[in-house]
Amino acid sequence: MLYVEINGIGFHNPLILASGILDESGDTMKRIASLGAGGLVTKSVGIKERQGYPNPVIYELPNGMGLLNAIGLANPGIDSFEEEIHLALDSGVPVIGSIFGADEEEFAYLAKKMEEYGVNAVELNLSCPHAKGYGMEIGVDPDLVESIVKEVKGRVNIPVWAKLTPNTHRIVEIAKSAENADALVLINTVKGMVIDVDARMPVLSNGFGGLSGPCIKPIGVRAVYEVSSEVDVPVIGVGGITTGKDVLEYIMAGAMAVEIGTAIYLRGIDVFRKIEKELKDWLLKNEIKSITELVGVAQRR
Amino acid sequence: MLYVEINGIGFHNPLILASGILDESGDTMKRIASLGAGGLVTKSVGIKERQGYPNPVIYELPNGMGLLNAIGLANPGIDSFEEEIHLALDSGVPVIGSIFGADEEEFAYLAKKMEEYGVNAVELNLSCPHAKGYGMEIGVDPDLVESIVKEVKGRVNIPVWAKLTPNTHRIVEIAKSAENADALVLINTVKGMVIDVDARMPVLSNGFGGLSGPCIKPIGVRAVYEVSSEVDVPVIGVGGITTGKDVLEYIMAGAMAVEIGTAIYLRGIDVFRKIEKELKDWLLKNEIKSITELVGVAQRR
Amino acid sequence: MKMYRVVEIERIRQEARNVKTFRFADDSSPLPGQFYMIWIPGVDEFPMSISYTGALKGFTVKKIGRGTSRMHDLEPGDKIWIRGPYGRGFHIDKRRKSLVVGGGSGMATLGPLIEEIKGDVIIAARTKEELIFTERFSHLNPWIATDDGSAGFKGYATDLARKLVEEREYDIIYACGPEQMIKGLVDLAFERDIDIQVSLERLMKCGIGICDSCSINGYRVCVDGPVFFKEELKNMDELGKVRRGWSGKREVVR
Amino acid sequence: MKMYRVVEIERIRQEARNVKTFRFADDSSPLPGQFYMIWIPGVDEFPMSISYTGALKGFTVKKIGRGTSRMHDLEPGDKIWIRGPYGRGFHIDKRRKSLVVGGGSGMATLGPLIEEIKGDVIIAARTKEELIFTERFSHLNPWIATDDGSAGFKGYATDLARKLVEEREYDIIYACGPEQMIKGLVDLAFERDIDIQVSLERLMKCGIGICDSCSINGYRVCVDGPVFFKEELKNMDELGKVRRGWSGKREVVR
Ligand SMILES: Cc1cc2nc3c(=O)[nH]c(=O)nc-3n(C[C@H](O)[C@H](O)[C@H](O)COP(=O)(O)OP(=O)(O)OC[C@H]3O[C@@H](n4cnc5c(N)ncnc54)[C@H](O)[C@@H]3O)c2cc1C
Ligand SMILES: Cc1cc2nc3c(=O)[nH]c(=O)nc-3n(C[C@H](O)[C@H](O)[C@H](O)COP(=O)(O)OP(=O)(O)OC[C@H]3O[C@@H](n4cnc5c(N)ncnc54)[C@H](O)[C@@H]3O)c2cc1C
Ligand SMILES: Cc1cc2nc3c(=O)[nH]c(=O)nc-3n(C[C@H](O)[C@H](O)[C@H](O)COP(=O)(O)O)c2cc1C
Ligand SMILES: Cc1cc2nc3c(=O)[nH]c(=O)nc-3n(C[C@H](O)[C@H](O)[C@H](O)COP(=O)(O)O)c2cc1C
Ligand code: FES
Ligand code: FES
Repeated sequence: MLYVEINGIGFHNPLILASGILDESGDTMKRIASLGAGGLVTKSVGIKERQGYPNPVIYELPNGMGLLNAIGLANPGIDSFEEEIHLALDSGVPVIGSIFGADEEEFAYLAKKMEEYGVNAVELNLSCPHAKGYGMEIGVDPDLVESIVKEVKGRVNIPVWAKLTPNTHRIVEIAKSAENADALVLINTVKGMVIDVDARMPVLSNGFGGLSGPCIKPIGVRAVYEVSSEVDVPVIGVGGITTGKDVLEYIMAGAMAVEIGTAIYLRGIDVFRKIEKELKDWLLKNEIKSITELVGVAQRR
Repeated sequence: MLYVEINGIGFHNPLILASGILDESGDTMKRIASLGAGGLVTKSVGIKERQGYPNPVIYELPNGMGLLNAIGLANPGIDSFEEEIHLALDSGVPVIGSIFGADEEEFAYLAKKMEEYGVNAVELNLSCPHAKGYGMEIGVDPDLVESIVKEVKGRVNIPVWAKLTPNTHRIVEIAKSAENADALVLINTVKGMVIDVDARMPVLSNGFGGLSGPCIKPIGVRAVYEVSSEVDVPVIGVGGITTGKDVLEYIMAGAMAVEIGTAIYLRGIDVFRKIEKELKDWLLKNEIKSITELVGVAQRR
Repeated sequence: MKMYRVVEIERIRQEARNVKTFRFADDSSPLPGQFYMIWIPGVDEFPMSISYTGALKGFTVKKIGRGTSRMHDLEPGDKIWIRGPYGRGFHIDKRRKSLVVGGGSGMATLGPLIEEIKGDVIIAARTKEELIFTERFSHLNPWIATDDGSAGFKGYATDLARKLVEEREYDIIYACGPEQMIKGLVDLAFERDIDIQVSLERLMKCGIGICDSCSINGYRVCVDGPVFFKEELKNMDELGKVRRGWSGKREVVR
Repeated sequence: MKMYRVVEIERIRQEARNVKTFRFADDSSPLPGQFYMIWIPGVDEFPMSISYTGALKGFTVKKIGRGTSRMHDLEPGDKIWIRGPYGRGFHIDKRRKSLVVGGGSGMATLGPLIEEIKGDVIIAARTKEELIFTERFSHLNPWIATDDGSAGFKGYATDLARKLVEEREYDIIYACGPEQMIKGLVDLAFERDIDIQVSLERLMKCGIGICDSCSINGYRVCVDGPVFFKEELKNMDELGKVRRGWSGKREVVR
């Protein structure tokens, strides 16, 4: 009922762990798979070890709206990541290696390494909103996006997913420039800031951060809806998914699968199991045999 | 303690009613002024009467996160708006006439009319995220923004405020292209969509809508912070302001004053009075004589 | 903060020509005079007073346009989306002797109120076929008025009300119906120094007090009303005169 | 969902060389073993166990680096920003005879626990000047151990604990301190078939279970811990061996 296939990779459910949330350590990823996730995206890894920003790197928004974070692409560097990938692969579910680089060459190198480590696909982080020279700074330039995707596609045989930013007015244009990828992932966090009035300064050490969680769900659903009708590759929805109904919203907007991050904070590490149950219950009640029947049904035709 | 002056216009407090919320009728605006607002921005008015979109035009987000709306720039047309302006001016607080048009000429014509009606300033809506051919579609083109502002400035003698969209990665560039205006207003709503899973379609009749309320506050604070350090004109903050602390966040980020809309829904029509009290209490406790001392203090220098 | 929920129509009853009552289960707790927004996906969303409170709730709907026509096509088992309850309901004091005046579909709004007060009820309509709730409240011996005299008193509800007010003593008038009727009753109440509460109708977009489309003299019918009290009605000079169309433009009240 | 609040330092006490206790009022209700994130704007944010619960709460802080050094410069009347309480505290069963072992600043974490249990307490440190809470718990006649023998038992806390366990009967060991000490006590507990709960420390970025920086064998110290139970410790092969640095890279535990 929940089985989906993307680029020939089978997922026992469409609920994939999003990049950057509990996916630095292979053991943690294994645990999350054992608690119901249908797939795992790793933390975004770069060429060299990176400390990221000093604390505070996270801020809890009120009323369960979500989080503001600026971890700053902290990562141990690709060379130290092989062990984590192997542990994650032990889980039995598909593992997607997320990578970030400054140019075509870095992305291609990292993708190749990930392929060697055995991942099922790579996800290009073209969308982190708070790291200078990476992510979103690259991801709003359609030409650069196109050439990165092309370069990576030419160098690896596994599927290549491109993760895009919502922090632009030309999301459809950028999606089209990335259509050479095997799937598009929408959305990364939304650029934001919280100021502590008593401290008279931004809370995060980096000042700016990325919003995640329920407060960005309507932005993610909108992005998936806008893009999925304009491209021919599968779209994977991310942003604020916390319940089974949220998953359905993204699927009906046009997503083939979803990624989930902040919900772990809101509902616990077994949130994949909970969401899976909510999904199943809804599908049963509505007599739907396969969730794939619902992909894009909310699109106007 | 709360008095501010923008472009020579005095506001007894920096809490201004935002465009589109309870400002279609002069009587309602008068009532809001009597309940504490320091200034009033009218609903955005165009050349001709416009029905806007059919219902549903509004969706209430869960947990007090705010609203998604697509009213669709419904308005009675500039010729029918004189009476409302006169009533609003009766209130004694400054009235800012908001206008939207498709090109330089429409904006200039509307601004001139507003000036004749007696408003204290005009606000150019360059940022509505859900109306074809207006607002945001114009507001993401720096050249067009520049020439609209220039045209309007050449035709009226009252101050001209430009209201910008957050739905772009080049907000600073656009702000600079609008610097010819007397003040910049940030932000309008953020483009979003909500799908009703049981109905299998978007809730709003227009599909897309604009997010407002607490869920966009970090986006607005970020925009004000980014822009105010790069331009020489006053910035007015809007987006999700619900409490006195929210106002302080915007002021510390660099705003000279703020506009408030969705908070009326969350805290009642007397929200201006409530926020004014919260602000005063905080300023007293922190021994601040004038709120203007706090403008931009969270900016890193 | 009231989100949509889907409710299933359990029973439907034809109340009068063009008026049907739809019963459904929902666990909100509306007060008499409050309303909901009903959404029929792909068709329309519109305000509707609660006409039956309790476990099996009801809307009593007159067929007017797109939304209400589609509603009239629904059958038991069909679904509607609702949000609410919204607005300020009637303030009820059971000890006061009341005169309730319902004109046309205005009776829908008054149904739950009538169950809680003591006094007299006038059910009015243009003609016999448009009277509603005469059976529901037959145990109260309601006064009937029709413009054409096809049942009960021949004439306007206001005329009958004036007669009753002159003959009997009332502490308060409760009314809902065409705005000219309401205006007449408000004038009567001031003239005879009787208290009054009326439920108004205006075009509504948001239903939650932010769009200004329902406003009358600065009061929002959706949040400050729909029920208004005598003090507020005193200076409401737009009553029976001015309302706003879908664009927000001032229109004359028919 | 715990937002920052500003609290004012009311009292400060020098507990030992490089260790101070800061007392403040806050109306959260932490359990023994829980922690907070302390933010000193412009400097750092770091985790800190609650060392005094009740109305006048306390943090007992060892000077380690940037954040804790600045904390040591604070004076009464100064402010800190806190969020919490976070994590899983100790599971306390007052009937069980307990042995509490605190090494160095680990005693900070154990303070509120000791007030609720019955049994023996070992306060250990490298040297006399680093012992903390000997006065606070003098009424309990705590056992003292120093590596250099400058006070009490000469040797490691684990050695003293082993001696006590051999001489006396305990139902449970509670421990907090250097990871090698904890590792020793866990081994001892398995060896002697005694129950055990330990509070671990790891580098923490988020404190709310999403960044993975504090994880040990797939358990998040910040949410699944910091207190871990015997079943969980059984297969925790990274204990005393591997942790993660600020980049997320594996490091050897000293
Ligand atoms: C608080 C409130 C409670 C109501 N309760 C009831 C009720 O219990 N039973 C009932 O039958 N009706 C009730 N109404 C009226 C009902 O909302 C309208 O009949 C409905 O909106 C018509 O929708 P439609 O899509 O069928 O018509 P549309 O196709 O939208 O409109 C048809 C025509 O009616 C006009 N119109 C629509 N709504 C209104 C309005 N609110 N005021 C004036 N003119 C309007 C339109 O301008 C148009 O000319 C209530 C209205 C309000 C504001
Ligand atoms: C749940 C928990 C509870 C704690 N309770 C207490 C307490 O009650 N009293 C107390 O004095 N300390 C406690 N600590 C330790 C305390 O958090 C650190 O001493 C503090 O983070 C150091 O911050 P800093 O800015 O001073 O040091 P930094 O300048 O950030 O670091 C100095 C050095 O210490 C290392 N370091 C920092 N934090 C840790 C850590 N958590 N684990 C291992 N190495 C680290 C750094 O890598 C660096 O080498 C606790 C830690 C945790 C995780
Ligand atoms: C703490 C944190 C760290 C993140 N790190 C990354 C990252 O390294 N790479 C990436 O592509 N996305 C990263 N993201 C974005 C998420 O993958 C996801 O796109 C976003 O959080 C929205 O989904 P959510 O609301 O389910 O969390 C991070 C998000 C959070 C909250
Ligand atoms: C129902 C509604 C209608 C709006 N209409 C307009 C409009 O006509 N013109 C405009 O410039 N902004 C309009 N806005 C945007 C607001 O002025 C404001 O920028 C936005 O809502 C963010 O502020 P808030 O969170 O305080 O509501 C509208 C917002 C709402 C919720
Ligand atoms: S319907 Fe929008 S204010 Fe009443
Ligand atoms: S500190 Fe982030 S997961 Fe524990």
